[in-house]
Amino acid sequence: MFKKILIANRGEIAVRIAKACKEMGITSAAIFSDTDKDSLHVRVADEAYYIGSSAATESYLVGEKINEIAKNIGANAIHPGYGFLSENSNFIKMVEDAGITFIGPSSQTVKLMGNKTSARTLMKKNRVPIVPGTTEPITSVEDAKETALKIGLPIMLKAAAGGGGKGMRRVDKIEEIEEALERTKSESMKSFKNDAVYIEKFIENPKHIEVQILGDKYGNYIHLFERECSVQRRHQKVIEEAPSPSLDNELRKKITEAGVNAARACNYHNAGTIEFLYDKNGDFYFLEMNTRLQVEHPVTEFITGVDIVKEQIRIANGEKLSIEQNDIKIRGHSIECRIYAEDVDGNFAPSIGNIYHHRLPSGPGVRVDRGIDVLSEVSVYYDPMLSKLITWGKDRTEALERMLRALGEYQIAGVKTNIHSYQWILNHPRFLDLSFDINFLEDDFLPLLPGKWKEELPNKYDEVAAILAVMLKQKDSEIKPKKNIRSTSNQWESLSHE
Amino acid sequence: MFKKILIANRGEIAVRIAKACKEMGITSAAIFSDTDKDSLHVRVADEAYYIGSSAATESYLVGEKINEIAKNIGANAIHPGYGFLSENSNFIKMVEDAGITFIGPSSQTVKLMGNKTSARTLMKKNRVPIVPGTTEPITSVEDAKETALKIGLPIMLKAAAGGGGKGMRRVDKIEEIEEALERTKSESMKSFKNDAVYIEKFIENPKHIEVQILGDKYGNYIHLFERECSVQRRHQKVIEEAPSPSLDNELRKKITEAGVNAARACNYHNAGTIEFLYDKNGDFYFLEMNTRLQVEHPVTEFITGVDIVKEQIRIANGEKLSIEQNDIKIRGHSIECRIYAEDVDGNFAPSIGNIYHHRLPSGPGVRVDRGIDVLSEVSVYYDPMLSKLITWGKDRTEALERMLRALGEYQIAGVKTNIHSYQWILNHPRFLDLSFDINFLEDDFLPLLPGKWKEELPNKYDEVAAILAVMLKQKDSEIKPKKNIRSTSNQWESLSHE
Amino acid sequence: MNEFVVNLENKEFNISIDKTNKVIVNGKERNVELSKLSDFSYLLKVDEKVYHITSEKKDSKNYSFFIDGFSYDVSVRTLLEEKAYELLKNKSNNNHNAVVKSPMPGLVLKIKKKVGDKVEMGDSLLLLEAMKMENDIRATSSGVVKEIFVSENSAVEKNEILMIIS
Amino acid sequence: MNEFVVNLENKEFNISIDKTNKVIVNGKERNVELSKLSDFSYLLKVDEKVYHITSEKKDSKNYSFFIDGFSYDVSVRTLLEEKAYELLKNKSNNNHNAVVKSPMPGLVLKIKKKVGDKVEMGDSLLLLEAMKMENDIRATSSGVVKEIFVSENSAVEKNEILMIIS
Repeated sequence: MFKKILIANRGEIAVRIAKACKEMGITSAAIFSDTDKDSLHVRVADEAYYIGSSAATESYLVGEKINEIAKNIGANAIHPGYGFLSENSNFIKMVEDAGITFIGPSSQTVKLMGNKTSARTLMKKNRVPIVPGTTEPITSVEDAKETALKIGLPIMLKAAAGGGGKGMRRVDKIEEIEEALERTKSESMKSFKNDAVYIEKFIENPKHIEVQILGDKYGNYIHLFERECSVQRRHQKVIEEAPSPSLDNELRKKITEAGVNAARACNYHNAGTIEFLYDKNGDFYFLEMNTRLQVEHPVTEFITGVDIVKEQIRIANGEKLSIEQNDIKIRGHSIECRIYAEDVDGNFAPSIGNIYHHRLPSGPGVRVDRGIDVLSEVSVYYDPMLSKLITWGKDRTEALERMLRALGEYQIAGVKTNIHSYQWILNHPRFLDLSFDINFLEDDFLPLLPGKWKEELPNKYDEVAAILAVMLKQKDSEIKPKKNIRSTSNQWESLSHE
Repeated sequence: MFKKILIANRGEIAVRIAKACKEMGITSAAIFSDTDKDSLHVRVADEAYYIGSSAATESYLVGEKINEIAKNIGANAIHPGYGFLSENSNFIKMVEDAGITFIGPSSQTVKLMGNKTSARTLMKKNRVPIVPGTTEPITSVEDAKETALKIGLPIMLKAAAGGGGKGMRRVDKIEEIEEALERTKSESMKSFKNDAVYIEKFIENPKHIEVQILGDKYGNYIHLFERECSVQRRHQKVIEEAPSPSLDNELRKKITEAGVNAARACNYHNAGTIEFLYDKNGDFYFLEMNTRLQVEHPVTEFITGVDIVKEQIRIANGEKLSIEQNDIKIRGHSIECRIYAEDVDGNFAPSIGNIYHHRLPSGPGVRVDRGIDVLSEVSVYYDPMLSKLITWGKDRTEALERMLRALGEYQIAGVKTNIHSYQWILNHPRFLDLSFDINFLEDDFLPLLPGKWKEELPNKYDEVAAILAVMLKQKDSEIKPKKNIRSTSNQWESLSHE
Repeated sequence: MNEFVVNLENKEFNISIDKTNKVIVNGKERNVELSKLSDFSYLLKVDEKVYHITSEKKDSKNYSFFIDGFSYDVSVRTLLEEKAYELLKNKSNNNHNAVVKSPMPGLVLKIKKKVGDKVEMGDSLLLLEAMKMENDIRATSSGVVKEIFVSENSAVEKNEILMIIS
Repeated sequence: MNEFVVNLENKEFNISIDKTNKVIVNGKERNVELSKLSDFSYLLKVDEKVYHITSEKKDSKNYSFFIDGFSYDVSVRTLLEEKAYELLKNKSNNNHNAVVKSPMPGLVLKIKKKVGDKVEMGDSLLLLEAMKMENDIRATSSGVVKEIFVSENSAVEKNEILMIIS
């Protein structure tokens, strides 16, 4: 087994990986930027190395530096987490060339699947259903128009090098194609240094369902069932569930088999996710493959009992899959809510600050994967996701009841969070009766901004909040500022610890 | 379903029950003594009522007061938790007579099983194996001596009204019986207001294995498999596991069936536990029945997915068992470590104080059931158990690796805890190779007190601790006391929040 | 007996308080008891109910609370302060200007309105790129665009004034 | 350059420290960096290793640390303090009295030794009932019982002196 793993990431996923290393007896090495000097991922790791200034482009995105550190400290392997360099085939190639094990698929596979057109071609060839459209980049506006008319509007223009909801644009009218194509190309060039764009038929109000697979280096594949990730805002997932409550067992069998076929088609090894769109007609289409660990992997871990990060490490270490498909059974239901530092009613602006108070929820069926601790700093430089709250229940109802209970227990002071907004989402009829799709939040929640969504919730604590405000103001006016003298006989003060 | 449940307890179990109520949409009402005015169980409940001064005999043990409050506040049911009045048949009778549902078995059943001699008689009749000895109280010293000689020394003298390791004494020599009998009787009278004492053969170095059962009010019974609870100190469990790693499936089948038979024999309804002694010959003997929720119920919840507290509430509400025996499968392995506020090297004296810092462990496979939060007070009045740390893994090894990882993450400042001692226990060969029995800690750990047990652990952080001490002392000497002025440009101070 | 006016989420509460653990909320008497657990954490009992509340004080009149997963921004004024506030509000109503500020540092991608355009509450005003995301800045009140202070592709700071709608 | 003597668990460390993030531990140089996260929480880097430590200061010479599930009671002295301490220790060795104190409030159930009895470290001295449990008070050093200050069935306070063993 590896002696030392360098974790090329930060935040909750770096913490998650360090914990897996700890359990496996592997030394974990964190990297940190200026801002992250004392961040939680540094606190939990065994070793920590400075990587550069706070901007990701100076630190977590600089493959050369990371590769260099890995070599210098004698790391046997690099875990990339998600985001940053996790799907960068050049980086992976560099790591491979340095004789260090990359905990993920090979650079060839990542390159192949990272190009969405070549991935579509491959899937089509291996009879994994793909969304109607082109499998080659658009070469001219005329081509684009022709394809659009053939498959029918509306269509999606997508960057071949894109993914994860980035670099895509919907076109409803034929005369909009030219401008849209230009803009998608320019954005794609800016984001991915590649302006190849292809066309997919626009699937009306689908759900987003994805299949988690594991493959070893000997051609063995299993799936860990699927996740439902339709609750999204601007293509960013907000809530994920496993299993998908939208599928019956027959469809579950079909889609998971398609997932395994997709992985096999690209000689995949390690953990990967095949994303599908699932439409109102009960058809599903290959959307893209994420060649890395997903943010939402804990819901799969909860229902299957498999520690995906540890499996990743074992697979990278050259071990054969220790689990067979028949050993994997779904138990119960799991839900994840992503906790963001953001101002929901202020255009979702990231909320910056120090975490002064951080009380985790606890008790049965509750898991928290977190990137923060008391007195962590939430900065402008990185993704504002603070933590993930994941619950398990014997069925969707119990998982949901536990989620609402745990959200109520979760206390954070110092930044604004999106916790309150989950009261609206999780209690919404469309979430409960499964009629949601990927446009659920866009259609039903965003129009209630700012603030009107709160009016749809019960006025549970209005009066209590009003009373507390008055009592605190009254107390404040009573207490005269003293010079560092505290009377222990004063009950008001005695409980307060400074 | 009940509208309101009064929780006749405090600490972690009251918190646990309040959370179940919350998930079920039931109003929870806490009771509190003077000391517990702001305790966590009060913070998490929906309502809270003052019950009396801090001594348990003035508050949590006063059945009349609790029953009166329940009536006044319109509680439909009372959950007793464990300890305090949970197995007091007079209290249960009083509650029943007031027309309030007691969440537990009937007062008759509790009375029957609370008397250990009548319980032994009943078990014997129903072919649940009991430890050789008397099924009637001892009437004279001569009787006692005769029985002792018949079944062979050593023997145990046990209070008929005792249980949970209280009111029992080992006798090795025939000439010690008289004094031992006198002392056991006097202690029994003091503790239980009943001086009936019976004899059991002393079982040499057994393991303690117990079966969790659920029974509804319609004669349906299931078991939730067994727990291994042999790691004890002075008859108090310290570590519990599920399933028992000591049993094979055949024995597991036998012992769980015996558990169900025992429950059926006494017309049991609600959740209950049948404790067995399991000896080196592979025989097991009925020890006693705990007619209430157990401290260690979470390990069973983790491996079966059943929420035992919710099942208790549903059963009490007159619902039929919703689960069948065939639905209950063991998944993986779970371990619980009880976190006590105590000074391990100071005769395990309870450690009193305020919790200044409380950071919960988190991540995959970790559950904490806790009675404390930041700034809770740990007082002399009650049991010093602060919380329970429970982990799950796909097997015993993974559960153990996660436990060690989670114990490392768990930070408490303000009181001494027994956390460090788990490093010794969980890494000990006898714990790992399953050769432990109920005398494990007495035999192997207690002789290493005070302090010598630490020498058997790796010197992982000695030097680090020494360096930190020097740096803090150095810093302290540098910083001159200032009058409430803090410079934000001082890096040393700027992260510190008061 | 001190009297206060509390506003939260478009609701107003009139609350009076004395020192005997009693408050009167919109005419109804409540028994209250408050324990401070830490600078950020309070336990409030109102009659028989218990609430564990996370609190951040913004200034002497504004608090932000977090109760059981619900968040509240609360402003509280003494009767005197309330009178001053009303006066101010009336003044600004006569000369009503809504200032649109940048909620975060970023880059102005697109300005969707020009001076003189009518806007409805909720209309998209401009696109701001920040944290690698396009953020839609929407109008929080209706009116006419009076002035625009930024141009496309310009960088803006947090709280920089972007537009005025009157 | 300041020099310190640190004692923990029967081990002694000689550590010198200057202000340039370097310490010398028993002659070996270490690069160190300390961040204070809160009054009870520190992040210490020693060379490439990182440690997250929970800390309680007992007094100017004694700290209690908690690292990755391990607890440490540490005493640290400057060279000057160490000399004073050694002097004191030698003195008390000449007239060695071990004081047995009650670790908690409780009731003395049984006294197992009488004045003049020889005791070995670890021997049970008396039974104390507290928190509904019988607690065995054991000798932490060997010697002879010199004096007993309590009687059976008497109540004792925390830290009350029970016996002296010399």
